[in-house]
Amino acid sequence: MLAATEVVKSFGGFQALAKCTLAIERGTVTGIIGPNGAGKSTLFNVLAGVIEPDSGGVAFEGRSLLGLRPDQRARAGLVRTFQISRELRGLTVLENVLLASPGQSGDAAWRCFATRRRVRAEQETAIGRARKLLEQVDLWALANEPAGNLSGGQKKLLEISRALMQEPEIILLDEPAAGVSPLMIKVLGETILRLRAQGITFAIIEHDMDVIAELCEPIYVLAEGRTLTHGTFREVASNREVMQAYLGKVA
Amino acid sequence: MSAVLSVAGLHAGYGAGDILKGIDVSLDEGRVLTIIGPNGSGKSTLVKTLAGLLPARQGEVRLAGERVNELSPPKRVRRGLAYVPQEYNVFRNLTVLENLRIAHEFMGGGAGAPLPEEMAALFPELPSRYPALAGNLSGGQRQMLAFACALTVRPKVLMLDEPSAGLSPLLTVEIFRTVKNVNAMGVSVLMVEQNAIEALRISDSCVVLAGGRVRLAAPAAEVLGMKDLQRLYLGDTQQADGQPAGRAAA
Amino acid sequence: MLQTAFNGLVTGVIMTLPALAVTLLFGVLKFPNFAVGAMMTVAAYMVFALNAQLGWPLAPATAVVAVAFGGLCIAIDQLTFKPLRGRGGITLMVASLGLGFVLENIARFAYGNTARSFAIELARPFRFLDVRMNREQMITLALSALAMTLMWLLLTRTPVGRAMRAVADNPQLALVRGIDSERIIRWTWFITGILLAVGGVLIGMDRALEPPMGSNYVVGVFGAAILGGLGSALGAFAGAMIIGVVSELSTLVMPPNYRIGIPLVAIALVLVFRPQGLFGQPYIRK
Amino acid sequence: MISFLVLLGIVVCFSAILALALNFQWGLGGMVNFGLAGFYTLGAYSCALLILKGGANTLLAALGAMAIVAAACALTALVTLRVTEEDYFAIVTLGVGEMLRLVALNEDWLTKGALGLTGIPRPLGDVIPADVYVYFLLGLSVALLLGTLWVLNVLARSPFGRVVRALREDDVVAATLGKNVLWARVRIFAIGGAFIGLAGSMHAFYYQYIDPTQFTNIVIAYAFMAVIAGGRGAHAGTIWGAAAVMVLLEGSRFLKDVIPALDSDRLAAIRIIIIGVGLILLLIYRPQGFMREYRLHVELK
Repeated sequence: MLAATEVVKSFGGFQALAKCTLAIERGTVTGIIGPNGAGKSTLFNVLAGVIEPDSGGVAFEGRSLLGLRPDQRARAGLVRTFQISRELRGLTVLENVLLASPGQSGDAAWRCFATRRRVRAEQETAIGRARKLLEQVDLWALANEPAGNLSGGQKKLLEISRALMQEPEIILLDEPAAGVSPLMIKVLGETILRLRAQGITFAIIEHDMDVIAELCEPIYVLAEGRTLTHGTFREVASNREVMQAYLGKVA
Repeated sequence: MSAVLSVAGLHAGYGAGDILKGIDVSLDEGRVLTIIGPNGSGKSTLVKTLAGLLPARQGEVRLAGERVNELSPPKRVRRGLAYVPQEYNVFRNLTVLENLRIAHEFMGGGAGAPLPEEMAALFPELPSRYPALAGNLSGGQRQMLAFACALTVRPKVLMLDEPSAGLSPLLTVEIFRTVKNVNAMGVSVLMVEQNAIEALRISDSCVVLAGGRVRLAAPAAEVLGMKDLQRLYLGDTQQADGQPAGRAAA
Repeated sequence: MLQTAFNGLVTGVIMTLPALAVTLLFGVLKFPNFAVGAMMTVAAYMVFALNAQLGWPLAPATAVVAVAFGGLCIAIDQLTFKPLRGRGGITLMVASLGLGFVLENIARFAYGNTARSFAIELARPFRFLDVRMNREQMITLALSALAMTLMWLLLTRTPVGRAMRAVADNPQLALVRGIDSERIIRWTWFITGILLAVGGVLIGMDRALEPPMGSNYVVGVFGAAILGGLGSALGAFAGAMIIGVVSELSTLVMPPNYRIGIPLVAIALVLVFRPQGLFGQPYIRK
Repeated sequence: MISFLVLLGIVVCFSAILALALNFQWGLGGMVNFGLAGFYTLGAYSCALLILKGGANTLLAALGAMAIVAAACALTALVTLRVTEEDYFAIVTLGVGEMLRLVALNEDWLTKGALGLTGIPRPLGDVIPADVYVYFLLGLSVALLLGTLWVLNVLARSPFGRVVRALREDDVVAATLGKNVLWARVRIFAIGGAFIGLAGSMHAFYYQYIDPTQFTNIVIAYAFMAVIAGGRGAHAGTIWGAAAVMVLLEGSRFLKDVIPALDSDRLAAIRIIIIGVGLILLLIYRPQGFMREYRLHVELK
C-alpha cells in the first residue's frame, strides 16, 4: 500500500537514510523500531512529504508520491501525526478536529456566502462525527477549550482524533505513546485495533516495546539508515543483530 | 568519597506533565556514571536540567556540595559543570579554533592556549583542522571537537548526552576510550547512553531510568552481568507506575 | 557610464553599514529591525547638532555621536525589546516599526521638515579617468572602508565578536559554553548603534538631512541583507555593493525615482529561488 | 461642533474598515502587512482614476478599486511560495507599499504626481442636496462599515475562517490536514486587499481630492494600533480600537489652540510619537488587546 524503495537522504555529510526499503501492507498495523539516530523520523518525514529524498522512490497505492505536497498527500488519504504534538493552540479542541474534515465546501470563501445553508449543514454533520471521535478519547467535555490548555497526553489523543477525522487510508503515527499515561496508552491501543478492524492501515514509530508488541504486526527494525530486518515481534526480539543495534556494537 | 554531583527529588518537564518524576542520582568524585534506559525515559531531560537549560520544578541539584538550582547555564559551566549536547554540539559556522577559543574564553580560561597540553594529547586530530569550519567536519570529528570544547577549562564534572549516537562501531570505541582517558585525569563523568554494553564497560556505576523514575542503581559490573539486560530494552520494562523493574535473577 | 557605476559604488558602500547592522542584529535576536532607517536619521541629526550648530568638525562629531548613539541603542533595547524577548518575530517586528515611527518623528519635531546639510568646506572634486569624485564621496569611501575593517576584525579577532557569531549560530549551545546572552545582546546593540550612526552621517553627506532620509533606505538595506543572506556579515557587504551599483545603473534605463524597485525585485527573486541568499546558511524550518 | 462630529464619524468609519482589513490579514491570518499605506493609496487612486479617466460611476469605481487592490495583494502573497517566514513577508510588503506610493508620486501623466487628483465626485452627490449630503455620507459609511464587519464575521465563523487561523498558528500542520497553504494565503491577503480598496475609495469620496502626502506612515500606525488595542482577530474589537485611536488623535487638533507654538508639522509629529509609544506599550503590557477572537462554542449536553 505504502512503499519506500531504496530511499537515500543525507543532511550535510550525515547519511540519515541509506537505501532504506520498507513496505506497509493494507490493513496492517506496521511497527517501525530502532535505536536513536537510526533514521526513523527522517523516513517518516519522507513518507509524509515534508522532506524530499535524495534518491529512491516512495509510492502510495502504486502511485509515486515524489513531488506531491503534504496537503496533496493528506487529501489522497495518507495522514500523519507529529512526534512532539503540534496542536493549533488558538483554536478550540473541536475546531482543531473540524479543520481536518475533508471536502468542506465552506473551505472556499465565496461558498460561505453563496451556499450558506449547505455549509452550515456540512458543519453540523462534521460536528457530529467530531463528537463521536472526541467522545471515544473522552475529550468531548473539553470541546470548547483552546487546544493549548490540554495536557501532553490529551494533545496526543487530539492529534489522533484529528488524523481520524480526515477519513484516512493510512495513518503514520510518530511515537503516539511518548509522554502519555499507561491508562491513555490502553485507550489508544484499543482505538487503533478497532480502526484496523474497520480497514484503516497504521504505521507506528514507537519506543515503548509493550505498545509495539501488543499492536504491531509486522515490525520493521531500522538501524543506521537502512532496514535491518522485519517480522513478528518474537522473531525480531530474538534476532541477534537487532540486539546489537540496540545494545551497542560489540566491536 | 564525597559526591561531586548530587541530585535529590528532581522533577522537571517541558509542557504540562512532568517527565522527571522525582529523581535521586549522585556521581562520586572521579567516577564514571552511565545512565541507560529506553527512549522517552527522561535521560536527555535529566542532563538538560542539570546543565540549567531546563528549570528544575522540584528537588535540588548540588555541584561539589554547592546548590546550583538558581544558577544560569553560563554560571554553572564556569563552576565546572561542563555539558556536551547530543546534537548541534558545535558552532557549525565557526572554525574549529574559534569553537575552542570561545569555550576557553567564556568558561573562565583566561590567557593561554585554547587547549591545555594534557587535553591536546587526547585530541591529536584537531590541531591540523583548526582553520576548517566545524560544520564541515565528519560526525566523529565533530563529536571530538564538542568534547574538546567542554574540556578547554578542566571541569569538575563532564556531562555527555549520548556521545555515540549515530556513530559507527569503530568511532564509538574511540569515543569511549577518550571518555576513559578524560576520567583518568580526574574529571568525573556523567554519561547518558543507548550503547549500554560499551558504556557500562568503562563505567563505575549505572542508573537505569524508565518512565521518568530511577528503576535501578547499581555498580556497572553488576548491571553488565544481568543476563536479560536486553529485556530492559525489548522486554516489559514499562511496569505499571510505582513498581520498580524486578531485579533479574543472576 | 563609469560615473554612474562609481556613484553606485558609493551608494553600495553607504548601504553596507546599515546592512551589516541589520544582519548582525538578525543573527543574534532573530528579527529584522524596521527602525534601522529612523535610527540613522536620529544619529545624523545628533551629528548635525554638534557639527553645524556647535561648530565641531565632522570627524570628531561623528566619533562622539557614534559612541553615544551605541549607548542610546542599548537603552532603547532595554526599554523596548527586552520586555518582549522571546515573544516571537511578529511582535518584535511591529515593535520595531512603532519605534521607527517614534524616532523619525522626534527628529521631525526637533528640526522640522526642511532639508539641512552638514557644515563641511566645499572642495574641488577630484577627477580621475574623467570620473568626478567629490570630497564627500571620498570621505564616504574612506570612512566605510575603515568601519568595515574594524567590524571584520571585531567579528573574527575579538572574543565578543566570536561570541556574537556563536549566539547567532546556536543560542542554546552558546549558553552552555559560558556565553551570557544578555551581555552579548547589549554588545550587539552597541555595535549596531555605531554602524547606524556612521551610516546616518554618510547618508547625510551623500544626500540631504531630512526626517525621512533614513527610512528611504530601509527597503534597500533589507534588500542587501537578504540578498547576501540574513545572518552573514560577508553577505551584507556583497548584497549592499550589488544593490548599490545595480540601482544606480538602473537610472540609465528607467526613471530614477524607481530605484527602490531594484532591492524589492532582488528580495522577491531571493525568496522564490534561493531563500538563504548568496552566503547565508539554509534557513532551518521549524 | 455637530458637523465636526459627523465628519469625524465618517473618517472613523473608513479608518475602521482599513483596520478590519489588516485585522483579517494579520490578526486572523498572521500575514504582516507593512505595505498597508501603499495598498490604501492604490485603492484611492484606482477609484479616482476610474471615475475621472474611465468615466465610471462611483459604485463601479469603488468595486473596481477593490478588485485592483485585491489583485495586487494576491500577487504580493505569491512571494511566500517557498519562504513562509513572516519576517521576509513583512519586508516584501513594506517594499511593495513603498513602490505603490512612489508610482502615485512620480507618474505625473496618470496621477498628476504631487499635485494629486481633484474634483472626485461623491456617490449620489448630484442627487442629494449639498447641505444634507454629509449626513447621507455618514449613513453610507456606517452601512459600509457594518457590511464589512458582517462579511468578515461570516468568514471568521466559517470553515474558511478556521483555515485562516490555522495558517497563523502553524502552516505545516494546516498542510498536513489537507489545506493548500499557498492558495489559502493568496485568498486571505486578497480578501483583505478588497476591503483596503473599499477604504481607499471612501477616502477619495470623502476628501474629493487626493495627493501622496495623505498616505503617510500614519495610516499604518493607526491601523496596527487599532488591531492590537482591539485584540488581534477580534473584528468588533478592531472597530472600537479604530474609534478610540481616531478620537484620541483627531481630537488632538484642539491641542493647537492650547499650545500655540505647535505648527501643523509638529502636531503631526507628536501624534505619531504618541501612537508609536502606545503601540510598544500595548505590545508589552496588553498584547492580547481588549477583546478576544471568535471561537466556536457548542452545547456539551
